[in-house]
Amino acid sequence: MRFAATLDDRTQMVEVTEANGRFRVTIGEEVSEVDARLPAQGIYSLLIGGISYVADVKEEDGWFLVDVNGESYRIRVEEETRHIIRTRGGVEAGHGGQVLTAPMPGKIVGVEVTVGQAVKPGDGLLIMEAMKMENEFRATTAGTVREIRVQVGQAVNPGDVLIVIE
Amino acid sequence: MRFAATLDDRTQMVEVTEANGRFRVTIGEEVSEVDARLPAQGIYSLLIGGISYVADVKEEDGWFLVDVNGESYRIRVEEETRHIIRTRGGVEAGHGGQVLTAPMPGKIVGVEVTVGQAVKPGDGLLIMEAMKMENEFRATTAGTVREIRVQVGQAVNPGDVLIVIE
Amino acid sequence: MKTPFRKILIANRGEIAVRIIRACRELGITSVAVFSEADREALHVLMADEAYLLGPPPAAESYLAIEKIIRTAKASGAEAVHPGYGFLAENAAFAEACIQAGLVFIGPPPAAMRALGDKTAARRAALAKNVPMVPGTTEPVGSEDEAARAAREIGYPVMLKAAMGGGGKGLRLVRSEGELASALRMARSEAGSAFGDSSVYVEKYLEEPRHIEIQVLADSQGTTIHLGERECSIQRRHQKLVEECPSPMVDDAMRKRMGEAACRLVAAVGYVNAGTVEFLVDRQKNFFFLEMNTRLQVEHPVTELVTGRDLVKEQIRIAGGETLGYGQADVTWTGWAIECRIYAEDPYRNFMPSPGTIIGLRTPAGPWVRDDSGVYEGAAVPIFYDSLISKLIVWGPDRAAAIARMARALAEYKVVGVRTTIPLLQHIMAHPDFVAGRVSTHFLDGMLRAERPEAEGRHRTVALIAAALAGYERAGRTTLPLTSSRPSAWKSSARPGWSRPR
Amino acid sequence: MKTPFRKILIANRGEIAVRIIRACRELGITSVAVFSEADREALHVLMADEAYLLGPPPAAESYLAIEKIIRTAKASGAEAVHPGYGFLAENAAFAEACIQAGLVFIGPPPAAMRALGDKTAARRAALAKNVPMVPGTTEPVGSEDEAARAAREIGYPVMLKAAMGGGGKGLRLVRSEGELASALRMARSEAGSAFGDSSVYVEKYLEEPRHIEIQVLADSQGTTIHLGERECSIQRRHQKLVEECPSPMVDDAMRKRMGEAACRLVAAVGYVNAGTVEFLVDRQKNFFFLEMNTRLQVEHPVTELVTGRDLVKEQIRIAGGETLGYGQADVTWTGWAIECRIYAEDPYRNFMPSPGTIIGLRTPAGPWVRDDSGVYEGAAVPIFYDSLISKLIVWGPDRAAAIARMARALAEYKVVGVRTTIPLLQHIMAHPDFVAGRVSTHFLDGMLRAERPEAEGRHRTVALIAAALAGYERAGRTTLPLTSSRPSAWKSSARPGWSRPR
Repeated sequence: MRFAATLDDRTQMVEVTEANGRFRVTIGEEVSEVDARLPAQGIYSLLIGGISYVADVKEEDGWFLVDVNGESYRIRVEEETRHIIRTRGGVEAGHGGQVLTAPMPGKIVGVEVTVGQAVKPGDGLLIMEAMKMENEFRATTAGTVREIRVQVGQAVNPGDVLIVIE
Repeated sequence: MRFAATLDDRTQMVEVTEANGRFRVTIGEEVSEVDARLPAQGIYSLLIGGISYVADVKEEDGWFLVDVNGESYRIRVEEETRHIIRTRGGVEAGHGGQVLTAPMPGKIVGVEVTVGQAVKPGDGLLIMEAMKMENEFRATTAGTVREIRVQVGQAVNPGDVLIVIE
Repeated sequence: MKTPFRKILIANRGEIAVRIIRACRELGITSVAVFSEADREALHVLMADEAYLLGPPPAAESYLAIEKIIRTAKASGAEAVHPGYGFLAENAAFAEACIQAGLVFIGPPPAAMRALGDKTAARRAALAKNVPMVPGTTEPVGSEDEAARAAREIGYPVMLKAAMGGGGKGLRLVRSEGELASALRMARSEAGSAFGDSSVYVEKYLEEPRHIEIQVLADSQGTTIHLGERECSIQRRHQKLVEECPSPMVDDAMRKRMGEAACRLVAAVGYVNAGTVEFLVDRQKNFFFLEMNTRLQVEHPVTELVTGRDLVKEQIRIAGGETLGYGQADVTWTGWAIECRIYAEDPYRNFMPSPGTIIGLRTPAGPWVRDDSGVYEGAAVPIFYDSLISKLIVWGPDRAAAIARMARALAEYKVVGVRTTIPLLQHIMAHPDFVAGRVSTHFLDGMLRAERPEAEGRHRTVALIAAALAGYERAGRTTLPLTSSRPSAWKSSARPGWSRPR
Repeated sequence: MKTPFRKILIANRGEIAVRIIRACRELGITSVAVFSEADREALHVLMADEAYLLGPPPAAESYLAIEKIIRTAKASGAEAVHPGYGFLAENAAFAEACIQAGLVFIGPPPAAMRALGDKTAARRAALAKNVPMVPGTTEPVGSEDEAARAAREIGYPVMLKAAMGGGGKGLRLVRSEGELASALRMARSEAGSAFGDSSVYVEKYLEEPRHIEIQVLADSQGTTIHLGERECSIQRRHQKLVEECPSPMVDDAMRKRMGEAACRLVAAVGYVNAGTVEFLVDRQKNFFFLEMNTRLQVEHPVTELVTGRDLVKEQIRIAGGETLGYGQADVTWTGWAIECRIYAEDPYRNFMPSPGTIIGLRTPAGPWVRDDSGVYEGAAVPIFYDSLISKLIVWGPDRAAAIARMARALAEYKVVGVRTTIPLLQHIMAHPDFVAGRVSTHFLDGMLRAERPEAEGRHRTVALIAAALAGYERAGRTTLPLTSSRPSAWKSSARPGWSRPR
């Protein structure tokens, strides 16, 4: 079975075949023979050439979050045909702006910009209180503030759009 | 909802009703108001009159094994109607004999009786090796050995009938 | 050990409530937990002997609701109240309310709390007892102008500090006058919401200092001793992340001088129970009084492992009127202990809190590893409270052995479902400056600046393999033998109607 | 600490393999696990740096397969082999095979193993060094007649003991001549299958003795010291269940005498590495040499916690040729440690093994609690090996504090899916004779006879309530709010195709 695996903006073809209770995983030119088990949910025990790895795999928003020996990777795995169909339809929307969304539930305690204001990377945009700490969010790109969708005192949920910069 | 709960050969009617996210559990004359949660599978957190109990509940062969503060109970819970229908059909087969079954996988390393032999409680019947230890099984009642279904060297699985005494 | 109380209410949550429940259990004391609606299934509720609801999730309506807590304590028949740290632990009004209700407050007398807990009052007391101090205002500043005047006089950089504060909240570093106004506003706002008092004072900011603190114990018969120092220089946002006992900088003579200064200060105000005197230490080993924490410290376990003294049990004994039963000469320090704080935060996204449900948890164990946790697999990390989920503490015969053990234990620690500080803590244990004991309160900022936040990529191929296998499974290739011959652990016990509805 | 080896193969499984892997990791040594087909998902395989299959589940084809293990060690590039305890740990032929293959055997020299590991040879050595001994045969007995003659001469009751034995296997108590024949057959059969040698000898059986043992350490430069005693009298089927350090019976003078006797014995045969000299002690504090265990002991952690010495690291250092670096005068004992062995056995059904899958596991933690476990939630306890799943060890400043802490920790320990010794251990910690330190090797039998095996019934009503609620859930009343507002921990991560097929 062939997959497209995306890690750090790079997509590679990965093939998984199975024989005698083991797996052969081919990534580009690299072929690994893998003795894989799932001793508990989301925990993969992999023996690869005698080396014992334990990988924690969690799915989040269609990506696999993989932890191996304290390193974390975010990998998207799609069946190859699906990946080809999806990407033929055009690359994902990539533009210069910033859409600031709430990463967790919280309360807006300060807005540091106004609509129409020009910002540069590092400029403070907004202060949100969550878990008893105030967290300042800053601009990651240069641009102009197009929308401010929240006001001071408002409670927000994860994913809520707070500010749009173009 | 009414249940028949059997514990230590005694069956009691137990009623569970639910209101405002809490439970009222009536056992005989005793009424308990219970704030119950299930923080993890098989683990019940019960607040009863302010006392905090954690009960581990596991189902095995139709019985609940309940652990509370280091005490273990084996309880059968049936819907009341089902219990009535079942028990009306006659009490469970209770006779004087002993059917010795294997409690775990193992290997028979010795048989100490022969068919037709009279035994009394405490007499050795059979030796089984399991987990590198030899375990001797003894008669729990007086009677006559009717069947010996295993022989030395044989591997047995849990539940296999080994010896029948009548 | 005899039992000074039959029943104690613990006015706290999380790992410290669990810590106190364990001490109670070992002393044969019935423990009473309190909880907010967000914490019905929290570990401290499951572990306590009794548990009572306080109110809605916000702390002001639950863990800070003095009247509700006292009412619950009285109704439960508790004889004493342990406040833990944070919440009401340094609130003298709460201590007084306990005493007025006939409850023993397990902490210092309210007068001593006021004299040392209020940071400006503490500075006056330190001045009086010749404890060296960092220059600053001894009174809270009123207007923005007053703050600006004070800062100019002291000289930038300065720190703004909540007078009633602790735990890194209500603190702001100000490097120039331009930053003062907004920093003052934020410090006041944080102080107000965290401590119910928005008073702020100004202090000189030392460059690259170490943060070293002295643990003191005083009984009600007038014996005051210290249990040595803790090195707490590894901080993020002025909140401690790694602590050790002893400090790599402190020798016997310095320990003696610092300990004596700390004892002098607390004895002067009639202090009783456990407390911590915090110092900043410059490169020349000069120490300056920073503040006093009139309560149990988060990092108390490192002192416990090196001295063999159970600080929570000592607190309870002292509150019950017992004498310490030993003196300064009986206190010894053996080996080295290190604590790492496991927060539900993303260390590579500016320590953004990461609340959620812990869906997978494997805790480290084995020789000389102690896990003081407030969570379990399946537990929620609510958004309403501090994000500390556990403290990992190790002991070793020397510092190198303790560091190696901590690295080993951190590698065993797995938390799935929320982001934690574990990866950062692993990097700290491997950092040459930390290993060499070259630390200051700026260590962490410097390390984070120098470091690439991404994974190093050593296990890139393995991660891709695991992800590909997960994809293969997800695709429904159920013939795959990613399973042993035994039945799936969780699945075999999951029956319809048994598991929770989605 | 420098690293004596780069890579070590651990020829064992379960908790002790995990213990050694942890020591390797802290020393910066690569650990190589080996496993049988039954153990592919065992904890030691998951935790080691490398892992290699040996063969089918039976120990003879895997953990006792000398050639396979040595071949694996060489192929992996390991420089040394740690045998743990049990399996090949006291097999001199294995030690020799390691040495011949150019591998360092982490244990004593084969000659010293032979001189002390064979119980009859050890008795001769003890005799020569004036170490007091229990009367018995110094050679294995041949025929049944020979055994009967020896037993008559010594006087009943007698013990039959496997010459190569350890761990309680191949042991049988014989109270009269009528019991001798069947006991001899069973002892031989067990000895043969456990140690590959069915030799058995006969020894006088002391009534109500204590089992007290001395830990020795000897380096290759000729330094031999002892780390004091362990009290191991709480036994079932002659297998230890609870151990402590120090012993409530032993004072400084007695410790010195026993320690010196032990050192005398091991020094006489050129012993190097860690070892344990076991004694029986009568009520008058007379001690008799029982046997020598030429390996790491299961209960080594109690000595570690009281002396602060890491015995596994010491073993590795000594095997690497390092000197101990300290002498007898540097060994100190601080406080009290207790170990409880958690076996997958039903203590109320004659310690019947209880293999299976651990579907639920909560391990104790917090202050001075150490869990040395070989399992995890979801792990299998196979039928092929010893049923020890974990060792729980606590430290306290004195015996009373340690007992209270152990009781607290045991109450926190939950194992679902297999029966364990935990309930029995809880009863032991609460037993007045144990609390008073009045123990002998007969303690447990007496306690079990006096005790009702059923639950005490204190929580009968609560158990009925929990069962009724479980029945209510099972009946599909899915409107019930047995769930918090947050999503189910396990369910939320379980997707179709993600979980294992049933």
